[in-house]
Amino acid sequence: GSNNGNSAASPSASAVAPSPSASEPASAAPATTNAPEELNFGFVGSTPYTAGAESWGIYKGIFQEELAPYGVKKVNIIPFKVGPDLNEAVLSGRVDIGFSGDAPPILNRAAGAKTHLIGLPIVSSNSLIIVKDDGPQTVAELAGKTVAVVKGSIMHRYLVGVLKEQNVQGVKQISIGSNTADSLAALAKGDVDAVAATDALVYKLLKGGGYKVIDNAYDHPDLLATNATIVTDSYLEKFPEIAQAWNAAREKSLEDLKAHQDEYYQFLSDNLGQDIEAIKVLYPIDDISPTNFTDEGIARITGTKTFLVEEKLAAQDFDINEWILK
Amino acid sequence: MGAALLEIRELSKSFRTDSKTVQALHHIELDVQEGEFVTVIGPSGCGKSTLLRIVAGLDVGYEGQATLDGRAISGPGIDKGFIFQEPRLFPWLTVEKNIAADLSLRNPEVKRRVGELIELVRLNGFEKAYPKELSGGMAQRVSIARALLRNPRILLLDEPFGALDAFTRAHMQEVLLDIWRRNGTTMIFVTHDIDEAVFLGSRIVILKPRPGEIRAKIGVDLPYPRKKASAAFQDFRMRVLNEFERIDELSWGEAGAGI
Amino acid sequence: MGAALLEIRELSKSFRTDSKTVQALHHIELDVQEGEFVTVIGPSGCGKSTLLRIVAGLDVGYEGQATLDGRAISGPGIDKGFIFQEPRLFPWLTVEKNIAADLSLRNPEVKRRVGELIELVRLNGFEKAYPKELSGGMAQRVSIARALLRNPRILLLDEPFGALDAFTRAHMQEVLLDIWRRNGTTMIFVTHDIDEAVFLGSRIVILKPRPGEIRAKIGVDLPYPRKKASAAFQDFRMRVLNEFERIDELSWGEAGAGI
Amino acid sequence: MLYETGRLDANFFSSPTDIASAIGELARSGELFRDIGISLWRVVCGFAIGGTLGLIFGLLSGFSRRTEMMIDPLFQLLRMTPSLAIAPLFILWFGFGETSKVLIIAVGAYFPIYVNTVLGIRNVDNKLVEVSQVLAYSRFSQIAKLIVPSSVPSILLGVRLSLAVAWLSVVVAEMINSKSGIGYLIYFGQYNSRIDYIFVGIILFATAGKLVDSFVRYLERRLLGWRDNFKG
Amino acid sequence: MSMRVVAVKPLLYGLIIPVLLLATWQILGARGMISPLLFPTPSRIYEDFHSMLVSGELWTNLRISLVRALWGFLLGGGLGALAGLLVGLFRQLERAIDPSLQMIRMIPHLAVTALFILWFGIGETSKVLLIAKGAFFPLYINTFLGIRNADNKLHEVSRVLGFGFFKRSFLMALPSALPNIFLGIRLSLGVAWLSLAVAELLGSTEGIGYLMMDARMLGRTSVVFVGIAIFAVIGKLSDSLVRGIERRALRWNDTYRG
Ligand SMILES: Nc1ncnc2c1ncn2[C@@H]1O[C@H](COP(=O)(O)OP(=O)(O)OP(=O)(O)O)[C@@H](O)[C@H]1O
Ligand SMILES: Nc1ncnc2c1ncn2[C@@H]1O[C@H](COP(=O)(O)OP(=O)(O)OP(=O)(O)O)[C@@H](O)[C@H]1O
Ligand SMILES: [Mg+2]
Ligand SMILES: [Mg+2]
Repeated sequence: GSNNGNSAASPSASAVAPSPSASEPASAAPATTNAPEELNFGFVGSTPYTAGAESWGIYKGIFQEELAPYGVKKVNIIPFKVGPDLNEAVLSGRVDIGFSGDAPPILNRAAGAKTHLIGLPIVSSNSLIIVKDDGPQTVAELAGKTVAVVKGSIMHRYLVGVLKEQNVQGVKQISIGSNTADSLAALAKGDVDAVAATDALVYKLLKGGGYKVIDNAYDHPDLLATNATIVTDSYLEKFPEIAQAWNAAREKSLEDLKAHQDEYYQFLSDNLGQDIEAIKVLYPIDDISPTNFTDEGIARITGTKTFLVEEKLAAQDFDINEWILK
Repeated sequence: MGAALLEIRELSKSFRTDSKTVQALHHIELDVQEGEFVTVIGPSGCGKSTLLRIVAGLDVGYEGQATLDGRAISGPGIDKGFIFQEPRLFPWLTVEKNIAADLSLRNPEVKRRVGELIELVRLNGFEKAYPKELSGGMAQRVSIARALLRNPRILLLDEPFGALDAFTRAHMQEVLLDIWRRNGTTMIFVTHDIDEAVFLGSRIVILKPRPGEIRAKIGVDLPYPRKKASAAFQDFRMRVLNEFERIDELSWGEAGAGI
Repeated sequence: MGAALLEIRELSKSFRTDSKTVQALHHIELDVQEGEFVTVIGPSGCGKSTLLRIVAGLDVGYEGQATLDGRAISGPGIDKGFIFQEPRLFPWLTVEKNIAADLSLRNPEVKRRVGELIELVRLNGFEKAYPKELSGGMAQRVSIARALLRNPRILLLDEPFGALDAFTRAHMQEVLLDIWRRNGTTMIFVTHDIDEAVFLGSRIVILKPRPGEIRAKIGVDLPYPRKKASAAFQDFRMRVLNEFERIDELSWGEAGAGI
Repeated sequence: MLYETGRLDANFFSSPTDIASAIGELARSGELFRDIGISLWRVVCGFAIGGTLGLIFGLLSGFSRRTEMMIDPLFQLLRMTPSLAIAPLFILWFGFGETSKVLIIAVGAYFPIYVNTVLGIRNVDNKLVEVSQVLAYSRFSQIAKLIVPSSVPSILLGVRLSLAVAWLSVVVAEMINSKSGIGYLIYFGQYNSRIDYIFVGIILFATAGKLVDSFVRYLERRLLGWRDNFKG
Repeated sequence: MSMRVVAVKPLLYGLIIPVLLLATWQILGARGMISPLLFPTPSRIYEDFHSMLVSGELWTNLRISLVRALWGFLLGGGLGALAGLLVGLFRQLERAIDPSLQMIRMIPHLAVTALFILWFGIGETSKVLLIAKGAFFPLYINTFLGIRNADNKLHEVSRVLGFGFFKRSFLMALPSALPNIFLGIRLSLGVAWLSLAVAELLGSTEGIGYLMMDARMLGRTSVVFVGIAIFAVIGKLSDSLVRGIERRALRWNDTYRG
């Protein structure tokens, strides 16, 4: 399910204000002019565009403009339903730059995919545990109960982390269906006692009443997840300056976005089929991280990796610092 | 004689197809008494099969009346046996199972009767053969046996012996007469063979084509068993032939002479 | 007379099925000259159709030899016409299209010939009818027309007139003789009707059943056109009947007498 | 009714009025027709490709035992292969454009026609095959004038199953990089909590099912008037 | 030609193309011309297969999947055949239920998973029912059409012989429809088998479908291919089995044999 990828649209309710970045805009003079004419940007989501500076920039043509001097004539933006779909596209070389929750690219990299990390556009993706009003009231009460969660996702990492933190034993975890709606249906039916999910997916349910959140990752900052932007090595070979070019374009897009906040929210509302109010709660602009890597971000993605390795989900361990494109 | 077993009044039937309408039967009037042996002859395509099918209850949608025992014929029934012009065997059943059809061969009585009938139609040794392994005449004999097994009260036969050689045919005629005499089964027997019609029938109905009408009904008052070589037989034969020949559309010179 | 058109030597054919093996033909020896009219008679199930199918090239897997023009028969071909025992029409084609079969009716020559043949088999008005709208005899006439259209060099007919009434049959016999005389087509004609066999054939082959063997070959030296009523004709008829009757398995007293 | 009495959970069902208003909304924005149009177009293309190939290979395989022995086992293996395995291959070869979507549908549409065509041919009455041999039909005539017409009932059945599979494959095809189409509508609904959209999608699929079926039945009536078969 | 040869020859012919494909794949893979991450070489897949086999993991999951597929097939296929039979025999019934069935037929599995869970939970019921939904239709339609394709001539025979409803169904309609029913069984089995992939998403912790999903998520492509190969091979085997039965059951059929 998408929840695994914790789509780029991964929201947060609080505003963790990132320290303003002091990064320099990309140098104007490109070193190569023979980059492939088309650049394929893939993300996990279900709509043509998603939240974030990348979508906005591509939508507004800022990326196209910035990359044109390098010889890029067209930027394709391609949504994938779930992480594995994006991973396969990356492996087959059909996607050059991938953008999703941190778990899928880590798993892919651990399995041997040749990629590099070029950015952490979001570093505080929330996860939460939702129950029926008459269900377990605290995390501790989950002992001996069944929780639906997508294996290997940020929610999974959060759930395992919380349970460990509070030393709750005997929680049965299962994956249900291809999207969170299926997990929520199991919750409604009473087959599971709780669901580990993300805000966007349960927003409506919560508004409808009858359900409540008993815990969320904001209370455990270590368990917040990041979103990662990766580039394939084969693309890097053809276009070595891609990281700086891309990040420069993103920087510009972010500035533009901040200058047109209402327009941006409207754009998301049109795209995601939700009203502006919900969009503002679910996808606050403050959530978007600066372009530079921050220690907080690196710490969090390392946390995810450690979790995946410890749970024996990742095929092998690797060093995040080596993964980051220098 | 009381009311007839089968009464046909003002019976007309036409087939409508995309291209045209064919009047298959037109104002047919016919009474058949219980225990009668009626033979029907007429040129190819004159409506003999259609008539039989209506009596069997297979074709509805006709005009006029057709009653059996005073009741309108509403559908086929076990009391009316029908031997189709083609064998129509169930290809997935062996000879003996085709004859038994819905009856179980595990019933020893059925088994015995089926065995008898196989003997009667001379198919010993082919009990376990599938229809695709039979010759044309053999298949036809299976379908005859199938109809005979059920001892129907009225038996409708549509050219049952068409694919049989002269001798097998003569044998089957004897078999049929025997059954008729013993069980008093009412027979309506369509044939193309004038000899056969005269040899078997207590009455001969001659149809003429387009529209199918009754040209003549001739009672045959020869005693059974009949001798085909006898003068009286040949007399009747000539009478039937003459009626047949007068059927306008089919009057073509010399051809008839040699029949 | 030179080498025969068709030479059959030591021909045997048996069918193996799950339950048993049937010897359909056994040591058949037969020569047919170009332009001959051979009629074949024999009891039901004796292997007539099988013999014809082998000559047509439909059945292979036999023992012995069958050569046409000195070459072993390897498969069906346009020079050999075949009329099956059942009509076997293509149910999705109308009468005229069934006759034309793979030839196009848009070809005016084909169209004309099809029209002629429809006239010949007396099916005018049914050109556009589908097989399911035909009576048994009508369907059979369509299949005859289909074979005639192709003017084959050798025509194999398996009881072609079985479902026709006496008059239509007589007409079709005339038509066939006419074609034979005009085109010199070699004919092998299976029938159950002894009269028909004598009336048409320049030679009569009598088969006996299980195993199917040739009982007799009788040359008919009566001049055409033959008169069925003539004494000479009746003589021949008796000769054939006697041969037929002697076929051991089928000797059953009185029945034969009346044929 | 059920909905209004509160028996159905509003989180998973939409009331008919909601669905109607969703349809209205989508229709007004023109999205509805665009989605139907684009999915329809994909189905038509995919079906045309898959169906034609299915027919051709079905004919080849049905017609010759040797060909069947060669290709049939492979196709039967492929038929049992989950589309999951095929999707990445398609991305690798054809990218994310219309090509791979249409081809995924084509693969789905291929098998029912293939299998039914083989069956149709193998059910051709041997008696008629003999007639065609005796009339010395050319190989082509034999196919065009005997085999195909007499397997039409089976082939039409294949068409019916194939069209259904083609529609169902739209959902798989539109999983990847789709920005429109009925499958997209359903995903959109699933991932953005718009239950009403899912139901609109379901209704559209059901309607398509009905229409396709009526269409094939119409074809059957037109093409198979010659049959003398059991009418129930 | 002995029976042995007859049985072996088709097998050899059938192996030509798959073997060629596998060989090409292996060679290209070994030379690095196909991404081993996306398409691990056959030998690599075999290694994984072997280790899963030895650990017993494969068999446990396979057994569970087989049982699900079988139940789903029996339930869906059985109901499909029954419905096809009834609808085929009764025109009124056809008018009453066929249109709705045709509509349901077109609803994709993926669109209704949430509803299935809501109604039937995440236990075996919903999985089996989802498979059954898929298996229902091919058998339904094929049985229905098989019956409607029955020769009217034989139907008339059954009427003349006074067959009642049951005899008409079982002695006339059903045997006539057999060739189609067998095809329906083959198609339904295929669908049942493939539906596992979706069904085992519904809260499963075991089964081949689950194994594949899981492996795909974690980037263990060779395990995904083990699953694919198992699907394909078992699917093909079950198909061949049905065809074997079909050949025996349809011995009476005089049809074109290619
Ligand atoms: N189902 C049908 N649809 C249309 N026309 C039909 C149908 N059945 C019979 N006919 C027509 O009705 C007429 C009479 O047919 P029928 O089968 O009764 O003839 P018949 O006397 O049995 O001929 P035959 O001796 O050749 O069997 C024919 O002209 C035929 O074309
Ligand atoms: N395909 C087959 N499989 C098995 N046995 C067969 C097959 N075809 C014919 N036979 C057997 O061969 C014998 C001869 O059959 P054939 O059809 O040649 O007889 P026929 O002389 O044409 O008889 P009829 O006059 O009844 O048509 C029969 O005993 C029949 O059972
Ligand atoms: Mg008739
Ligand atoms: Mg014969």
